[in-house]
Amino acid sequence: MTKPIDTSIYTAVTDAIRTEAQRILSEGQVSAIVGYAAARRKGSAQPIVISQPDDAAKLIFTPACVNNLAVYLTKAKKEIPKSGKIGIVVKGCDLKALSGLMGESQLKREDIYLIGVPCAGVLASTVQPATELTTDSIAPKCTECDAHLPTGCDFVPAQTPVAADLEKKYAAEITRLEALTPAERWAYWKEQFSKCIKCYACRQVCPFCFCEQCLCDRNKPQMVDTTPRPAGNTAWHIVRAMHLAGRCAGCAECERVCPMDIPLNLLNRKMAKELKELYDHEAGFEVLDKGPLNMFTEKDDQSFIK
Amino acid sequence: MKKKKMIISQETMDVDFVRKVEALSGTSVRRCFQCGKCSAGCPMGTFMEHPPNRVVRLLQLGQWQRVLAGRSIWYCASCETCSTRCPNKVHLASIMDALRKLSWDAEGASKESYVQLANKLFLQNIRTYGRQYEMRLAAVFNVKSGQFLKDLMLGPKLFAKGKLKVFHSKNKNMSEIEKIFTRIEEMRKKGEAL
Amino acid sequence: MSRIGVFICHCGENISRTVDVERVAQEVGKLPGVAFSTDYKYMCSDPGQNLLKKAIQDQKLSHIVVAACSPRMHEKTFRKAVEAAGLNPFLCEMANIREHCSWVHENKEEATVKAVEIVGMMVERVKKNRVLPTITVPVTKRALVIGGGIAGIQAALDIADCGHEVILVEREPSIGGHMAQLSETFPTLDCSQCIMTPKMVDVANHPRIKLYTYSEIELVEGYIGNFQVTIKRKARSVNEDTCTGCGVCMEKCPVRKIPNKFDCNLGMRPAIYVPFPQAVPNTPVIDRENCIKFKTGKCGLCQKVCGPGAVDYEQEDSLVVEAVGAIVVATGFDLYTIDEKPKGSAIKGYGEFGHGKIPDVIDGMTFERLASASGPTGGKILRPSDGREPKQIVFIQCIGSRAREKGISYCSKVCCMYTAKHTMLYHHKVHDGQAYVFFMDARTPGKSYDEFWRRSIEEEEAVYIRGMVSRLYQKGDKIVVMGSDIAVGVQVEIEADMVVLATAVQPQKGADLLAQKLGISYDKYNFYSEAHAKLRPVECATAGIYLAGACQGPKDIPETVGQASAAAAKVMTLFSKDKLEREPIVARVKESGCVGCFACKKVCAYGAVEEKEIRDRQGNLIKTVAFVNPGVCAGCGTCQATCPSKCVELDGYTDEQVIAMIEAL
Amino acid sequence: MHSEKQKHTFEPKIIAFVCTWCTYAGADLAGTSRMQYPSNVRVLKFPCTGRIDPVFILKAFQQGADGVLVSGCHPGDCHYIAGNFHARRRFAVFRKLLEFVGVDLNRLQFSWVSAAEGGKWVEVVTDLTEKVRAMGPMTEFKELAMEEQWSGAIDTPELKEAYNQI
Amino acid sequence: MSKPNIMEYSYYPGCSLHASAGEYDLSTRELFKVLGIGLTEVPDWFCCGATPAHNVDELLSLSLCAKNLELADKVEGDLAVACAACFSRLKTTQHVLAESDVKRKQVEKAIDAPLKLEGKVKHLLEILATDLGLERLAAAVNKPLSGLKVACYYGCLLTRPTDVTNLDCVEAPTIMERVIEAAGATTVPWSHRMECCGANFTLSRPGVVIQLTNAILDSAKAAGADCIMVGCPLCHGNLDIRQKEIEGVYNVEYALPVFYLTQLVGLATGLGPDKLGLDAMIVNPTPLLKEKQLL
Repeated sequence: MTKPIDTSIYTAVTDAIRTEAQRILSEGQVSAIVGYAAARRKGSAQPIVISQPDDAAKLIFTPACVNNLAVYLTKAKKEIPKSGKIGIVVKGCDLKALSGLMGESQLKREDIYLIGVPCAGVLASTVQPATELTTDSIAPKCTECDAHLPTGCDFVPAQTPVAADLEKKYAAEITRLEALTPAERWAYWKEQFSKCIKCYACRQVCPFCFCEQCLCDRNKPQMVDTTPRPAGNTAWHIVRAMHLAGRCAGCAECERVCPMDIPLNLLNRKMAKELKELYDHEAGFEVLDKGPLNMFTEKDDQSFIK
Repeated sequence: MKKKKMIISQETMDVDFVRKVEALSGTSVRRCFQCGKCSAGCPMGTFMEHPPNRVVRLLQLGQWQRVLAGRSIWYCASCETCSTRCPNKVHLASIMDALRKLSWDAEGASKESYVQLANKLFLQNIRTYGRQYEMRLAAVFNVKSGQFLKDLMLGPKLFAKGKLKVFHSKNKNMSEIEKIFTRIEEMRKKGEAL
Repeated sequence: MSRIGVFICHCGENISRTVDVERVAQEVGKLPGVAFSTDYKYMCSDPGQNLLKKAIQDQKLSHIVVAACSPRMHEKTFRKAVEAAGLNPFLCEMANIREHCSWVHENKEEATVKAVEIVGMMVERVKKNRVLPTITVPVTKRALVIGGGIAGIQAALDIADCGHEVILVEREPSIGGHMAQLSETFPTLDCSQCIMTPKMVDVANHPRIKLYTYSEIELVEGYIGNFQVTIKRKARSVNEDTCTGCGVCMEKCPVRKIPNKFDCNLGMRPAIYVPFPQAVPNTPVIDRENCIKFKTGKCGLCQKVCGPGAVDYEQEDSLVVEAVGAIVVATGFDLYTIDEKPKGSAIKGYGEFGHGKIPDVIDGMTFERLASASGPTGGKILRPSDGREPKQIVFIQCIGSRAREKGISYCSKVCCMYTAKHTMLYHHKVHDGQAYVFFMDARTPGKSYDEFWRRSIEEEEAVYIRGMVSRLYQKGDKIVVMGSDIAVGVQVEIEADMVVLATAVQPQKGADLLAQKLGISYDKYNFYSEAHAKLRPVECATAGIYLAGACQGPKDIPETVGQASAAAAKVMTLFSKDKLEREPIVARVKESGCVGCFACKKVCAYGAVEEKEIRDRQGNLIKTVAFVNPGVCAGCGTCQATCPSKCVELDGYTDEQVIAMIEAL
Repeated sequence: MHSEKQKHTFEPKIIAFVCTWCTYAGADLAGTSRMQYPSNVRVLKFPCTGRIDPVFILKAFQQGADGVLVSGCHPGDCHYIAGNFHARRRFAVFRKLLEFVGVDLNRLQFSWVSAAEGGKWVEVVTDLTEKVRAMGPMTEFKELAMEEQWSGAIDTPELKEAYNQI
Repeated sequence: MSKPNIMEYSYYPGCSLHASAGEYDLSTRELFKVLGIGLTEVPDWFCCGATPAHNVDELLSLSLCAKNLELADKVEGDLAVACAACFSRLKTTQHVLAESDVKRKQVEKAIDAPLKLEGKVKHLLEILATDLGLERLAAAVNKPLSGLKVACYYGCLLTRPTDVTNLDCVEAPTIMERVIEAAGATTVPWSHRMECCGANFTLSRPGVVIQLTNAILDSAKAAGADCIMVGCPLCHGNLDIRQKEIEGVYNVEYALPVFYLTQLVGLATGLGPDKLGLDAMIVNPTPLLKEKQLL
């Protein structure tokens, strides 16, 4: 049963963002703000960097504001001024990524002005941008969201999002796959990975793929086949999932940008599930000294070790 | 008595009594470090309310009344297993001897009467006859302990086998045994011996 | 193009019995890059090694693989031989075809095939081996000793006696530590001060010991052989150089009733004071919190009476920097108190013992001061409440210790013995008194220790009662002790005049903060962690830092002194060479690729990874990257496996080498 | 007697990644004690299990290994204080990932083998060899390597049609 | 009396041997006659006081034993003692009085005689195994006890207290085994060789004795013994006389004849049942001995 999701607060949120942006830019608290603006297609949104108080009116927040803007503070920093504090509009899921990046010394809290947005959900990448947000059109990642209201920000609009009770899409799919035999799972992933054209869009969009040289691009030695062939593609996705384990905050940008529709976030969610079960780790707003795979306790599970 | 709270002070710890036990037994009570080996090997341990180690422990605390009030000391079989195996050379069998002696001196606060009766009769027999005559000992014991029918089945059989002799002659030197008894009594009266 | 030489050893018949060595040599000879391959009866013998050296020269070999026994057996041998022949030793690898092949397989065909593959893998590996120069680190031959108790004193004296300069830093105004407070010492009952003070004087007079008392460690930088230590010298208000120690200032000071910490607050001292008469240095310090001059600006009596004019109210805290090559940490212990602890503290106090509110319930150290001839009572055991001599005294062991619920699960190790000692001291001083001890176990492992304990019972007539005390409470001027004797199985009640608690040994307050400055690890109680519980008990995992005494865990005096000398020996081993040489199996960071996520730093157990700023010529910060200090790195490679972009590599075990081996399969 | 040993149709390739201080030494001990075990295993020595990158396991499977063993010091015995603890977490997670993409975890064994456990080394290696032998060759990665197409299987009728028209 | 005796001993039989343990006395005298060992009974000996005396009155116990030692001194030869309890008491007395001057003076006063404590007190086992020697003993055997599986029961007082009786190792003695093996018998290893039978509680607390003695019989039976050999009349009393009763209480069947050591050794030297007092045994040994062709 398709049900609409209440996004009525988004207008008020947009207004609040604009006011705040205008204020901090004019007061000189920040030198620029990364946020969302309307794009050409009706109802669509795109990232924008503004540095003039007057441009604050360009900022919006709508169900089409899917992108995780965190990536603009690190490797996609080209259009952002080198000095001064930067403001950024963040949904809960995006804030988790920022916290992760801070924990990995890629960002400093004091360099950022966080404008948190109360968010009831955004649209799936598969639907038209002007579509109404419903239990069907909502992005799969939003079905598992536990961070509708970011905390610890410098500014959050006063609105409270109404969280709909949704069927958890990834959890359901993980459960389905886990019930299969190894051979069946292998067949599933073989088919998925065989679609891969190794465009590396997933890598490009991921806030955590900030390595200057990716392991999978290395030639001396060649750990992973770099040509877009099934063996190398499979290895790439396994290495990617492993390197994101304990770090990925679940923004699902990889999956959104994949031109071949490979369910990449499924791997990331599976890893997150395991880390929760094994080490009670969940990506959150808190900046951690050490990620779950950079630490240990003496009592860690070792039932799999002979 | 056993469960009663123990109030410990220099007054309640009767060190003099313990010293007496040590003098009689020729062994140190304080040496015991309560390893429990004596109780572990005691054949009579299961019959005692204070196992052997606890008897010593109570002495260490000067709580001899608790020991004498119980049956434990009268259930010691004098098998010497404890003394043989004690890692601290505490001669517990001798301590038991001393405690029984002192128990008699203290006019037997103990509940155990049968063993005491048997012992008393045994010694009386020696004083009277110089030697021990089992038939007489058993008969008198049964009468005095009110168990007229005890071991009734054994009697005739033993008699038939010649194991119980009814008639016996006294030693020729009987006066000497009486002298030993009286001399010891005198020494004790004068405080020359414990 | 590499010219690899492969040498197959027969090991007598140990290898050749099940491995066709000639065939292995032949097969391996065909591999690309292999210029020479041969087999020999005993490669490790002199003729074998000569064969190797000769082949290197004659055949101009660039890399060597010796297929023989386990590298754990002879890797050093062959690397030395290779070095003698002019090659870098790390261009030689061993293929283990004995322990891992000929000895564990019986089928000659199988074993031969496996041997060929093992050697083949090592051939591929050795191609990727790089020249690794031995790492040398300069060593500053001066040592820092932190803590002036018996551990620090012993370590300092040993190192200084060996000819090296020592900086000894002590937080208190005098060295001596807890041992100076003790009355007598077990198991010999010799007077603590009698054996302690000569050592303190030795420290004061030693030409190679620089003593900083009333000082604390502020900052520690550098690494093994090359530490820079900043020391804060707190303002003493008395000039150490000019003060003669005459003591007139102390006599004239109008403030006299300040409880003396050294006497566990039983005795009183003036505001300008030395903690005890035998203090080293014998220079007083002004307690600015209680000094009238500092509080009101009036008085100034001490300055007026001071002949040499040593009193200086203007003195300020100062910082000194010392360069040292090694650090001995000897910060000692503190005693647990039964007082109420702050809410949320992992350590709890004893409400059932009155939270320290019953005046005649004291701890072991207070008893030491009472029993000490130089103590506040002149060696008389007297009750703090009314000064009466206690006739019934109860000692209780394991207060805090072995009490998980109270927050400490370890055994404090010294209490059994010092309680036995206390009962003896008490019996010697109060002939008509009676001592009782409540205990759970008597733990007396040590030379003459059990005999000592037994003596307290058998000769000194202490009554030991096995069982813990449930509660203490004041009743009139008595303290009711509610215990049990578990050997008898009854409750026991004693009305005591005084109760002495054997409270747990804990690390000094602030031990964790010092550890953080030093970069050494500590356990959940703040005891410092040794590098290996059995084989490296006096070294920290952080190279160049050593442990002595109770800062590592509860210890008695003999053990402390032993460990202090051991730590000194470790320091001397380090100082025996001008340069520290070490195997070059260490991690290196490829700075161009490093993005500074510091995952490597997070997993490094040795603190070898530092943050390094890369700047352009104008001095602008380009980025911050990881830097592995080769003097500290132990070479485990955990950083490399953790680094997502593999920008840190462990020399000798690089990804290239590993992948080459896997690909050789 | 080994001549009578049963000939197997399939001999698996097993790669063992081990630490030098415990498991490598344990394997040495098995040798000095002349214990016997299948000759299928190839040992790669590392200073510590902490150095073992999950990518190596992947690489080993890709290179044709039918089984992989990772073995190091028991918890608390690490020569490098905590390398094995880090490795334990890393592999606990990595094996879950492999399992999820369809690798049969019976081919991947982790163990603690100390320098004193020559017998355990033999047992671990023998068990893994026999288990993998019974499972047959690891074909998954080999098949992938055989596939040459660049992307996307042409298996839908529409695609086939489009392809044929070119 | 054709040959002169090779050894001479004074002899302290003790009260039991003159009463319930008559067969021990008889077999001892007969065996020693065969072996050429002279026994002269100490005239007018008294009871040693046994366990009851030392239990409650050590001084009395010491005095009685000292008196007997004094009497024995008047007879030539070391003192041979048959009863383990008497043996233990006499030895203990010698030991205690040698150690404690205080007690020695008290005892001298009690018996009104000076103490010499020089004469040696020996149990029969010691005489057979050491003084006579196992070789000579074996030589006297003309009817070896082949096939007879004997459980040697030491009880408490042959070896204890430690450092006092010095008969053999206090925890693992072998003297009884050595003696009876010299007579051709087989011995069985068993667990309860030295456990207490309850001894003097036989009168006051028979329930205790029954429990303890049952454990001993059970252990001997389980070890495959045909019979038990003892050197103490108190033990014998409990094991033999109470055996039927115990079988009744525990509903078991032991049928283990309990021999005195002199009875079995005597049998091996060819002495007849009448000279060994076999008919006095409560558990009838005849079927066993017939089966083993020893009668």
